[in-house]
Amino acid sequence: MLTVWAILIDGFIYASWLFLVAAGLTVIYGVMRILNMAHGSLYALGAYAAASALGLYYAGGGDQLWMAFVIIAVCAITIGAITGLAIERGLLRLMYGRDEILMLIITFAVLLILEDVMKLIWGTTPYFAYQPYAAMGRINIDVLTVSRYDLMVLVVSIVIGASLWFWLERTRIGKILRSIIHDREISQAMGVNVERMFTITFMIGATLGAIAGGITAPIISVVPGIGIEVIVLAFAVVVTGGLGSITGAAIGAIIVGLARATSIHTMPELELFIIYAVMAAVLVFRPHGLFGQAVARKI
Amino acid sequence: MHLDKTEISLIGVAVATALAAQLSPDWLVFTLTLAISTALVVMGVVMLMRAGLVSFGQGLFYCLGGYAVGLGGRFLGITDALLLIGLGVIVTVAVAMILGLLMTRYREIFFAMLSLAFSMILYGILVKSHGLGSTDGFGVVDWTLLWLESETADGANMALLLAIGLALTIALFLNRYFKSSIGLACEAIRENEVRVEYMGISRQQVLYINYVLAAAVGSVGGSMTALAAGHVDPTLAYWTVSGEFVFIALLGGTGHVAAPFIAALIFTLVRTYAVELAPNAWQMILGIVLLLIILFLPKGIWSLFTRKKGAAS
Amino acid sequence: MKTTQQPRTWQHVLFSATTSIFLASAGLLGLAANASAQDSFKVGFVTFLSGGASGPFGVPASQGAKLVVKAINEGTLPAPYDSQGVNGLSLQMVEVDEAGGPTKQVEEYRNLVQRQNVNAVIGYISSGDCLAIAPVAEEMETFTIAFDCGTSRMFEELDSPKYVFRTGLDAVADNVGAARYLAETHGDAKRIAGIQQNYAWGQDSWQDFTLAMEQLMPEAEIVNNQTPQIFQGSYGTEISALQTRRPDIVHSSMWGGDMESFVAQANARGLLSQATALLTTGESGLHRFDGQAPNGTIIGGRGPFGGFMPENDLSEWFSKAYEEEHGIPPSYPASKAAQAILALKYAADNSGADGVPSSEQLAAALKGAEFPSVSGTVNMGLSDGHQAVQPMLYGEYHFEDGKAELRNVKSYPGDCVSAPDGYNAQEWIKAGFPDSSCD
Amino acid sequence: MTEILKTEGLSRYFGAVTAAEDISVTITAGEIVGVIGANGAGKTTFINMVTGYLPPSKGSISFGGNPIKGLGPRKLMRKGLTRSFQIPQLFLELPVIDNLAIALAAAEQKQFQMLRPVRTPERLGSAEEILEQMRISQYRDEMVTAMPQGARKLLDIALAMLGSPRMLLLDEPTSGVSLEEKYTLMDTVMEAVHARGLTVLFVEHDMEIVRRYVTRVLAFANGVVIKDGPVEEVLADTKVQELVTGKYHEHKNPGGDA
Repeated sequence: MLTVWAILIDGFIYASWLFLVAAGLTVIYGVMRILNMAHGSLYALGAYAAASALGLYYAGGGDQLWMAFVIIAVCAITIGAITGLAIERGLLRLMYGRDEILMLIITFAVLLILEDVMKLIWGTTPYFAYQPYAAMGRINIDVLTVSRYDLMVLVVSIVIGASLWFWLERTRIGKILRSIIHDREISQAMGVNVERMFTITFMIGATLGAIAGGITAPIISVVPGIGIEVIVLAFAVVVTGGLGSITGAAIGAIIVGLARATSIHTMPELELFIIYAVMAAVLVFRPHGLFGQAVARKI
Repeated sequence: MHLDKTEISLIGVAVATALAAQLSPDWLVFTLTLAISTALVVMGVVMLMRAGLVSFGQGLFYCLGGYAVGLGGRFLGITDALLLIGLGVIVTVAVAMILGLLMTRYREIFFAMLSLAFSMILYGILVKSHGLGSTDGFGVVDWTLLWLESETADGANMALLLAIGLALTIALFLNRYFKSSIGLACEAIRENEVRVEYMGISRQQVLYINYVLAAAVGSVGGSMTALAAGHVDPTLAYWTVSGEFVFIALLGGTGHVAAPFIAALIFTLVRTYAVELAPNAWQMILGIVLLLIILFLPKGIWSLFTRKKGAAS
Repeated sequence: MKTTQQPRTWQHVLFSATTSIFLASAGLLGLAANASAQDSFKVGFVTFLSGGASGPFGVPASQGAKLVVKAINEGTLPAPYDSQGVNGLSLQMVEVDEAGGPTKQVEEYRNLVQRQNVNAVIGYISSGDCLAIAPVAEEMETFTIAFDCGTSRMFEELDSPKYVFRTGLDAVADNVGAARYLAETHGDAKRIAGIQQNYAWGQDSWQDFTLAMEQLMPEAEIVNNQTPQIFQGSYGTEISALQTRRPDIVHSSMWGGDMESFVAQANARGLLSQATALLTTGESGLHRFDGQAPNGTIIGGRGPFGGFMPENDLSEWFSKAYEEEHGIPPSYPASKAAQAILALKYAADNSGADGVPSSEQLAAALKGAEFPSVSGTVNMGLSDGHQAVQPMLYGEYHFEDGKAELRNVKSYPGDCVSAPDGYNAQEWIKAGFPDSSCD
Repeated sequence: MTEILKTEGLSRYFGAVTAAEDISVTITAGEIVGVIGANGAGKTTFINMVTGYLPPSKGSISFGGNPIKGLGPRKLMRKGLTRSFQIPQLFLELPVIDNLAIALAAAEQKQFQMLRPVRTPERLGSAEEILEQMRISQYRDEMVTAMPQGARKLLDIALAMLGSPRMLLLDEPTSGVSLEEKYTLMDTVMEAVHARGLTVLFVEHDMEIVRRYVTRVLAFANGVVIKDGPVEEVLADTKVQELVTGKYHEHKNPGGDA
């Protein structure tokens, strides 16, 4: 029974983190049809920015928890929005209309470049901003403990998911975006400024990636290469859920999170396969993921 | 059977390379061997690309080929290089024939991601195989080629000659393949699947044959890498390695069988010098090169050779 | 058909021409490098400069090596290394990134030896790279020192090595040492769990550790072992899984950022107040934990390195110089890299060569040698004189008033933690450590 | 006069939407049948169902007396039933000659050949012949992307003719083509059709063209065939005028939409 509770708690906590990481990826794909491989680098950028700023703050004698969150939010949003804007305006804009797969490869090139840029800025020494994580303490349930920070990630994840849903389904911009998703050419013909919408979407997606990194920074030690590790995981989640669907990303994250938690608690040696196995199994039965839709060709 | 001009040129280049290698320093011989082996795998990626599919999991077959050589030598006592390569091809074809049933139903990003998933599953299995050295991998036994021993002083040269021989055979085959009915059917599928079906061609069957052949070619590349490097490890199946193959395929372009070879050689040399000159920024150099290629040579380096043709028409 | 065939002929001419120019120029480059006269000794230094292993290992190692190389060329090392240069030659270091996997490393190794014409190669943190490089080094007859990689298979798979040396201990010593330390200090521990990165190093470490525990603490029960992905970073689920098994001891061979993250998370989640962590590579975090590891956490440094360095002229010099330059005391990878460079200087100075020593001369000088180093005297006593025998040390982490220190340090002599020649390491442990002496 | 195509009660629903309802039609070999109807009347749905692109929800189809419901485009093509498309379905990045060569190879069932070039002298000859017939020989070595819309339409129809079909369904052969070109295009197509003795069913919006080339007309409205008969009779029908042609005349040039 203990194990069942532990699986549920861990599964949902991990799922919330996965969703944070994957949300930006799926938003960008949904609107722009770009599977952004550099998403992991934005995650890493957010993590580095937050970790180094937190390091400065604590080294300067700061010890306010709320201030730490302000720092994380400000750093992540700033760096995410700026980098997102730079990538979209400086590069992707030149390439719109090309194959989806070519866009994937372009973002792969961006990933390679950003990896080294980060190394040049932050070096290779791990950044370690554990203070907020440690300061928030934990809740004990029998021998199990749950970190309050992890619970906060869960809450943030739900808030972000709900806001994204609200933004896409209930606002004017969301309506425009959905029309772009439905038919780009017709929206353009109806006078929608598709390029501007793309800029906004990419910045938001990039910022989501950076926020995921920033919020993860106090949990982990920030080292070169974390972005590459994260991106495949995020891919697995969005492909399982259905590319471009926020609900899909959420469900995909929960499935992957629970599957992984089950495996770790009961058969730790299977952990490495479980994510890919889930993804492969879902794709076998639903070739476009759980919430994905095939696009028919016009004849 | 008479040879067309491309075939004569391919044979000529192969012979020239083999002769030039006799005068080249050893490191270049080795680099060339690896570049050729890589080019073979890239050739598989190109075969899929011509059919409109991008595989981020060709490392799966590269790795199977490599491990077949490693395991065949270690546990079955096979030392003949050709037998080992053949073993790799058999295993790979068997795996590809099963996966192909599934993979040919997917396109675009889903094909890319599913191929990545299968490659990573193999990676996971190998990492968990403590008996096979897990991530450390293991050494490949000293091999022979017919009656020749690789252990002799000229082992590197022998590996190169073997690689050239295999590459030439495969290049000659693919040169014909690309111009044949099935080769063109692949391109037709890339261009318009609806029309292909209405022509009475089964997309699934064409893609299946193409997928299995691409896998076999990838396996030969993997086997050759293992024979040359003398070591196999699960990294061969890691997705970034497959990403590298896609990179090289784009670098060369899909226009000609020679393109992957030139691209692989350039890639290897650029990387070798980039690693040396800028050990902290070589990935950035690769990324920038990739972007420049996509921006200015969208059909790869090979388009430099054919540009005039386009301008003339 | 004319339109398509005409360009094809000239494109082939162009293609063949470029290929030949490529080959020829590359060949010339190689020859040109060959021709340059040698008044210096060139050593290739291979370590992680990118990827997750670069921060905790690769870069400190590179910094340690550079520091010693600079001091060698200036002649500012303490005795007996106070002569300038190696065998009178200035020492040049070529650095190469170890990232990219064994196949690429074999290629880079050949580049180093044949194109850059280095006289010796030092390097390799990854065991996979060592396993792939060792036979190539023997084939190419180039003096090569592995400074860090820990696989016990390296010399097992290499019959009668001639050119390959290892100046650090293998991972068996880490884990036998760990079990001995537990038996001595936590003999009452009943429930043992582990968490290892999911790759060869983690699997080997856990295997060696559990085998040694069966011998040394047969009463203790192994309750769980977690194998998270390497560079996973967050270990929430693994920590709960460990907690539900209520362990007394948690053994981990995780290293670098992963190890630090795990410790911080496990501490915050309270796992480390329920159980004591035993970190075989914990020393690299000694000056970075900042109290995030609870006092009493058992840490090792893969031998007498980093914080475990004994006090001697060399180690004092090294710690001081390193701290001056980089602001923190050297961690074990830095000391191990320094030790390998010192081994090279020792071998070159004692090669008896006139001018640049050959690989044969270097190998002959280092084989079976005893040389002073930052870790005390190193005895190349195993694997027919190619593998260092050194004591293994473990201690407890204590953090007070903003300063970290090691307490309750225990040292186990080399013969006590390493399998003697002729034994497979695992067989040796299973047989109850025959022919070992722990006095 | 032998019956070649027969549908009975053919229907297709998309969820609650009825795209085609109870279509029962019999076509005799050698007939040239026009299909008219407003956009969304079910014309393309009908063609899609007959050629196996869209499975019918209900009803039966037979071709040459054999039931063909459930067969895909591939099998139907082998039986001699094929089609062209409103938006030409071509291999844009391949030369025109290769578009034809692969179609010829497929017609010979040689699509899996690996070692022989697809461009055999025989195939090149046949390809040149049909290019000639379609009057698009000048594009022989061009990429399809370099062709104007009218030429693409012709190539699309040429590809459909290469599998030696018995019956051809043309989906709006003149849509997207300028008014001046329409008649030349149709003349060219009909010449090729007559040379091969094909049965043709074609969707058309331009009543002038219908009048000129067709012997019989099916008028579609709201998914139902409202009138089936000789041209003048159908076009004179008041219901047809109200639901099809009247509406049509308000939109003079509706080509290009799906």
